[in-house]
Amino acid sequence: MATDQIARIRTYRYTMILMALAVVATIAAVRVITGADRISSPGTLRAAIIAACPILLAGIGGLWAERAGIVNIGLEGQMLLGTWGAAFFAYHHGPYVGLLGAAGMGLLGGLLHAVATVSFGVDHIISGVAINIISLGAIGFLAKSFFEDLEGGGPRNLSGYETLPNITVPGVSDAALSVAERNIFVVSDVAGAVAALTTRVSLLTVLVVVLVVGTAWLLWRTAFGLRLRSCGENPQAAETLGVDVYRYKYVAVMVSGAFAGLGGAYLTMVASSSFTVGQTGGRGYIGLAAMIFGNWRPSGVVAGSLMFGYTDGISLLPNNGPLVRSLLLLIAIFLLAYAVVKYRSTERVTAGVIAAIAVLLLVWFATTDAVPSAFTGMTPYVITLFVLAVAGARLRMPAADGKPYRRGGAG
Amino acid sequence: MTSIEVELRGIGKRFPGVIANHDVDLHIAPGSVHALIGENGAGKSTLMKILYGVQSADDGTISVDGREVTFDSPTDAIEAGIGMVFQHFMLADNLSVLENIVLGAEKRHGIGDRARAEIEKISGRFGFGLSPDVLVEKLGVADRQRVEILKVLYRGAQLIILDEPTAVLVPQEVDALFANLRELVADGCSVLFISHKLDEVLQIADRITVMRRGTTVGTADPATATKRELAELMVGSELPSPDTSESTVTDQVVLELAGVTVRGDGGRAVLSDVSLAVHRGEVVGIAGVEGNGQSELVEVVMGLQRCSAGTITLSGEDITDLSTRQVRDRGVGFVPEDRHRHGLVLDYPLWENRILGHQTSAPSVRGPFINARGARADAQRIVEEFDVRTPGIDTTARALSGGNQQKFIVGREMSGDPILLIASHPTRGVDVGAQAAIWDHIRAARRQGLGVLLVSADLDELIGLSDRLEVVLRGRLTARFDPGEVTASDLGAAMTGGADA
Amino acid sequence: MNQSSMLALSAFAAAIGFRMGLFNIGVEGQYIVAACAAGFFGGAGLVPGPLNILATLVVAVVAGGLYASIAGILKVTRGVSEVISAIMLNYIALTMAGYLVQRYGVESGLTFTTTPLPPSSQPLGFGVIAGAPDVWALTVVALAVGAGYWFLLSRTRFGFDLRVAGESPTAALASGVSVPRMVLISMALSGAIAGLVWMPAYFGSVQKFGIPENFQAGLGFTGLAVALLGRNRVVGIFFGAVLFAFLAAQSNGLQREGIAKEVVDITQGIVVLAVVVAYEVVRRRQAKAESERVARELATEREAVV
Amino acid sequence: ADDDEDTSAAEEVTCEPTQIEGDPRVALAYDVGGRGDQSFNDSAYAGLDQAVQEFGVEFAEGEASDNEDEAAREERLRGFAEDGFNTIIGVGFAYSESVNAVAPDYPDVAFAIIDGFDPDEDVNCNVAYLGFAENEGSFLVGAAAALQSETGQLGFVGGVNNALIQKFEAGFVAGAEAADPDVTVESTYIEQSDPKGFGDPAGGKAAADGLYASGADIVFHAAGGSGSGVFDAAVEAGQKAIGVDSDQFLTAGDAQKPTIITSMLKRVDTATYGFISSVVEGEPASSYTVFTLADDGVGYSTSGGFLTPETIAALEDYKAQIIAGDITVPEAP
Ligand SMILES: Nc1ncnc2c1ncn2[C@@H]1O[C@H](COP(=O)(O)OP(=O)(O)OP(=O)(O)O)[C@@H](O)[C@H]1O
Ligand SMILES: Nc1ncnc2c1ncn2[C@@H]1O[C@H](COP(=O)(O)OP(=O)(O)OP(=O)(O)O)[C@@H](O)[C@H]1O
Ligand SMILES: [Mg+2]
Ligand SMILES: [Mg+2]
Repeated sequence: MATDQIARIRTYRYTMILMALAVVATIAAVRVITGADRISSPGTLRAAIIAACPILLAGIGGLWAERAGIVNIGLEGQMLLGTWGAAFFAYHHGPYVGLLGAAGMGLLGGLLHAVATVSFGVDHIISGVAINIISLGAIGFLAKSFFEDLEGGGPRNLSGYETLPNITVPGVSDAALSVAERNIFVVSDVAGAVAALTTRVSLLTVLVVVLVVGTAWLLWRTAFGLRLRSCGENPQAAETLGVDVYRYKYVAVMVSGAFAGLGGAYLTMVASSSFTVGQTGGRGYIGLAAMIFGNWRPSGVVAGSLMFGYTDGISLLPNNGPLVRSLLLLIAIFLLAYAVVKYRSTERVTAGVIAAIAVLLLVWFATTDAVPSAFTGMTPYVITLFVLAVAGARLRMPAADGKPYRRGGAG
Repeated sequence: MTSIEVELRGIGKRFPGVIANHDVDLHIAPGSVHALIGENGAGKSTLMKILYGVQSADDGTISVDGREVTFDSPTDAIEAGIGMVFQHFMLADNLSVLENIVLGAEKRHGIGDRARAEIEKISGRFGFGLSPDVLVEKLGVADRQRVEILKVLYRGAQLIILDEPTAVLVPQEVDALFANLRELVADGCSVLFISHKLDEVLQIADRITVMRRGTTVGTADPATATKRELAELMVGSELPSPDTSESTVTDQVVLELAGVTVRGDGGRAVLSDVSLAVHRGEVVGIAGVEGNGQSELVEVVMGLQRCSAGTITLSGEDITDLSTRQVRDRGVGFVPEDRHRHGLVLDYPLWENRILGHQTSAPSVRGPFINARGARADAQRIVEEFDVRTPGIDTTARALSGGNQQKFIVGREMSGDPILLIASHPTRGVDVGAQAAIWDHIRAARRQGLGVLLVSADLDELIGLSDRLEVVLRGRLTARFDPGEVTASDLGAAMTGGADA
Repeated sequence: MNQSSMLALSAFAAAIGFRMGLFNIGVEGQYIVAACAAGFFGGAGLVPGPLNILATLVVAVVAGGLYASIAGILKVTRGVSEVISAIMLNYIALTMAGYLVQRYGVESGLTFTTTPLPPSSQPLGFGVIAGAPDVWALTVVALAVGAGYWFLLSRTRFGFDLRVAGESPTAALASGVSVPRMVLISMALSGAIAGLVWMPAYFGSVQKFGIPENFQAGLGFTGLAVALLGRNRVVGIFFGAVLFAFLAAQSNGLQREGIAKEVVDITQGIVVLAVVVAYEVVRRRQAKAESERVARELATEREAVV
Repeated sequence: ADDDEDTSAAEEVTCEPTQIEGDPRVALAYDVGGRGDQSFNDSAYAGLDQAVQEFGVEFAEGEASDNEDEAAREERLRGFAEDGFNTIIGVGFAYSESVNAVAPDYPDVAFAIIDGFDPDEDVNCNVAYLGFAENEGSFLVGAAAALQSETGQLGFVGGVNNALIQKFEAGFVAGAEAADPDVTVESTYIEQSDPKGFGDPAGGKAAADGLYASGADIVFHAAGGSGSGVFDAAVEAGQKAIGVDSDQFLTAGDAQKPTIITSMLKRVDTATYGFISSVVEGEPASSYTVFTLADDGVGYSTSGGFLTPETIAALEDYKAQIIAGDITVPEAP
């Protein structure tokens, strides 16, 4: 049985690798066919990574909370607190303290959420919504109180603080860049990704990777993680086994807030170098969406954030009409492939619907040269919706997620 | 393994308004099976939770091996060598067997391969046959229970508390469980065992303690005690029995299933080619080990599932493709298997719960509007006729005990003169008094011509109440018995496929 | 007053969702779409005079309902969480509306808007307190919706089905409620009400739609908070809407007093949180008191029997 | 284009100058962001400040909230009027409707709206509409960019894709092409219609990153608060950028300063100051005033010394041509 399991995991891994290869090849093919070189250029991918990271941080934050059974829609607010924390502490004490400050502010937001939901049993959504309102007011107030008289500051903004250093891996970066420029089928696409990952990468981006991997390890490979997850699956059971559920929930929600706060720091220290009230622009919500999209798994959250970051990055590129047009082709191809899979598993109707959509996209692709800018701006949202609609039915959230829990109710 | 001796003395526990335990004395000898019996609400679970540190006692002392101890949390109890399997399983479905077991005891063998080896070792020793990496959601009840016991053993417990472990098991599984328990005792463990089922208690226990209204009222020796004596100790009166007196079966078919097949996720048939008829005035009992298709059978009749083949007719009308509401509209009452999830809206008052499932029929509604007055009056009627113990119809369903909730549901489903009642485990977890009341009502309605499709895990109930028994095994009806002639063990054998019938 | 009516409408839209167990965070997008549709339709003046008002309201309701249905359909057929789909739809709505107005609207100063309402279909308002700004005529819509909401939920079968489906989907299923259908209907209903959110302002003073100047965004999110504050009850919602509108209206006054206007936001959030915490504490007390009462009465009953 | 028609319509009615009572007391109603936004509102404040220094007028301020409604703006204006402020300036287009609603009730208060317009047919004699020829200023910085570009590629980042910002884009492109017909300009907008495009530095940076990556070496932004992200991108790419509204070289951080070769000036301060002084002189301005290159209402900055003397000479030449009417700068791309 155990070997069986391992064998299955192994085939699963192979399938995943094969699929990944197929995806890369398709992208390369679309690039060559449509001539939209920027589809996998290092610049585009780099923009995608930068756009993805704050969302990823929020998403992983959401993951922490929800794995412990607390829905944290206050991510947006905690992220806002993080933007202020990063700016304030970075201004006065340098970028590293700024990071801590952002995490600390987010953590405070998380603490508030934990007090409300865990100790007082308030509905998670209500508490989250309230935290978002409070946070926006609070950072507006804090900015007005603390930034107005600073040099480079104003009542709603601050700049002129030191940010985090960038890292370029010598050699690899240049090599990858030059290969990427040569437009070789598949090779250049991969090189583009390598270049994006080795050129002018912020220290915080590296930290994000560490944090994501660390989260996956901590939550799935350690006793601590097991206990934390058990609080999201069946807190009563955890309680009967001596787990202090309140404590784990508190820790989880506070860490969640801290992650969101770091997401805010990413916005004020990497994605830009200034603070503005309300600059998160809903990225906390998007992070939540990425987490649900990612089926409450770190790898899924990464995928969701990257997809979002990629489309968002593209929507900001100049002259992106043709680029988005080539995405139409790409999606149509994936849809057709998916339709075939569905057809094979006897879901004829679904397959038909998907195929029909794919054909429509192909027609659109064939009849235009460029997608109008109003639509390119919507790309991230439309594509997320689309992907969810096509593949979103298999999601499973932690069993006790969002449910109230009271100590002593076991048995 | 050395066993521990546990002694509870003068335990008292008050909840606001209720005295759940008072002056409870209990002595558990090392290396024995000790049974604790008592009717619903007698205070058994509360006592066990105190012993396991989930709740703390207001009075009294606990001593282990002669030393007085206080348990502030389960952790303390676990350390003292006590483990507990709760009445409602405490498992996380989405975690693996291994994860469920090592949770909270990660220090013992980590959460990796060492733990896996240890689990396999214990599982092997007691013949549990559990594989550590399977998700718990994939397991049946019996296996889940083994996981629960494994959890306790993994922590090195020497006293294992089992709160109503047999309620959800079929006889063969009960036997297997008892075999496991005996091995455990042979290994030096003690077992504290709670049950409502007296024959089981007599069969397994070395010592019996009876609780009534929050206190221990006596002990008995299973070698000499009889069921009758125990019952009298428990309730102060005789046990009712579900015997059906005279047959009221007619030849008018109410419900007929012809070649019904239901496919579950992934296309596997969970019900194949089932044909069955229920007549007016007839109770047809469905016996089967849980997960063999009886839930699907109920759901497909109620329109909660669709069949991929076959037809269902109700009094001659084809209802195969009708919705649940349409089926109910045609006079079908439904006592669902899980009253909390399907039978009631726990936070609604009783009178609003009266409307549930009857949103289309008088007296709870008038046209498209709710008739609050009608619903209230009828809820009051149910409370009186079915002896639902509640201060009033504005009390939320949640505040009622399980037995009273169930009586209310049965009363509701029998109102409006249904022609067919689909009853799934109508008396599960209900105390003997309420059980008898529910049986009486079903019998009375049957005399009036009600057809009943009864699914139950309680074989005595099935045999006593049914006019005909069908055995469902792996989605097929495999045997048919006359309840007047069949014994529980025959039935059990048929249910597990152990006999050719 | 005028603000309260819009907040209340938005809150009712959210509350319908909440009562059904749906978190319609998409009220925001739905009322944008509806406002845009209404702006184009009302401005075109296809229907003469005051009838145009009615027709425009219908258009808004239908537009909001249809837009909300997208999330409903995705949830029912594809299992997509309404929360994410609505978040996405909010962004899409804003972008789409902006695009449409710029493409098909008329220029107005530096921005584009829809054609202003013809004078014949401008129900202005009525002065309640002398000197204070007029109360918009369509604030009555909020009252009507409030009454309808109450009646629907507590007096009709449909409302009962909806509440049960929200409270316990499993019990609803067993009682014969088609939960997916309920999801679709309540989502559409929620969107339909959302469609009305901006109508009081549209007919009351703005008379054209254009983003961002000739529109008020954010009502959807605030309405959510109001619904939560009002515990989804009619009276609570009206109270919450008035409170929030009052707080927002204090912003100018506070500034003149030298108090930062952000304090208003903070206060709003804290009020919500404090009220729900208080409510939760009271609820627990009551639940405890109730089971105590049940136990006590049963105990005396039992004693009487024994 | 509409502005002109409105202006002519307004001119048909002859207005008496508003007679205010007593000394001028000035109230500034800011748009969202308020004083300290390092842009529009700040610039208005600078004009006010100058007037305060010079004339010693008394003043008050008030600021808009996010997503506030029309009534809140009106209430703000009324509040000032009731408190005895007789010179009220709405900073930003958003005040057009509210001033139009409030002004008739206070005939002896002089109103002004920066970027404003009169939304209806009734002429408001006590309101001044202070507009700017952003396209003309943008033309000059476009020309400057084209003259100093090494790659021959320029970029434009707009905050929100609306008519106002397109005016900047149109002028910029026209100027660049006038100076060097071979130059290419790529444009991108952070948001299509969501106003958050003006407060999203991360978006600004990503957008500018894309432009620099595709070969642009000078990027002009009209993206409000998001512009700081554009400068960040310039710093990282080692390229140049052009600021907007005020001389952003003066307010930017030390790291960003070297990238800002010039800024397109929209002299909200001049307009504000001018309006206040017209009140002080007893003849409050009314009707439409468009501040153009001719009256230094728009322009370009030279701080930092990045513009070469040749460039400056060329710009002055263009400026003269525009003022003379020899060049007409388009308003829409
Ligand atoms: N947490 C609690 N709060 C208030 N009262 C409680 C609580 N738990 C139990 N009770 C009360 O204590 C009494 C004893 O309950 P307990 O669960 O111990 O009974 P039991 O003997 O296990 O019954 P059953 O056979 O139904 O499991 C109940 O009648 C109930 O009224
Ligand atoms: N956590 C609790 N808080 C308050 N009262 C409780 C609690 N748990 C149980 N009770 C009370 O205990 C009584 C019996 O509950 P319990 O669930 O033990 O009933 P039951 O007959 O054992 O039903 P079931 O078989 O479904 O467990 C009820 O009256 C209920 O009010
Ligand atoms: Mg019980
Ligand atoms: Mg019990």
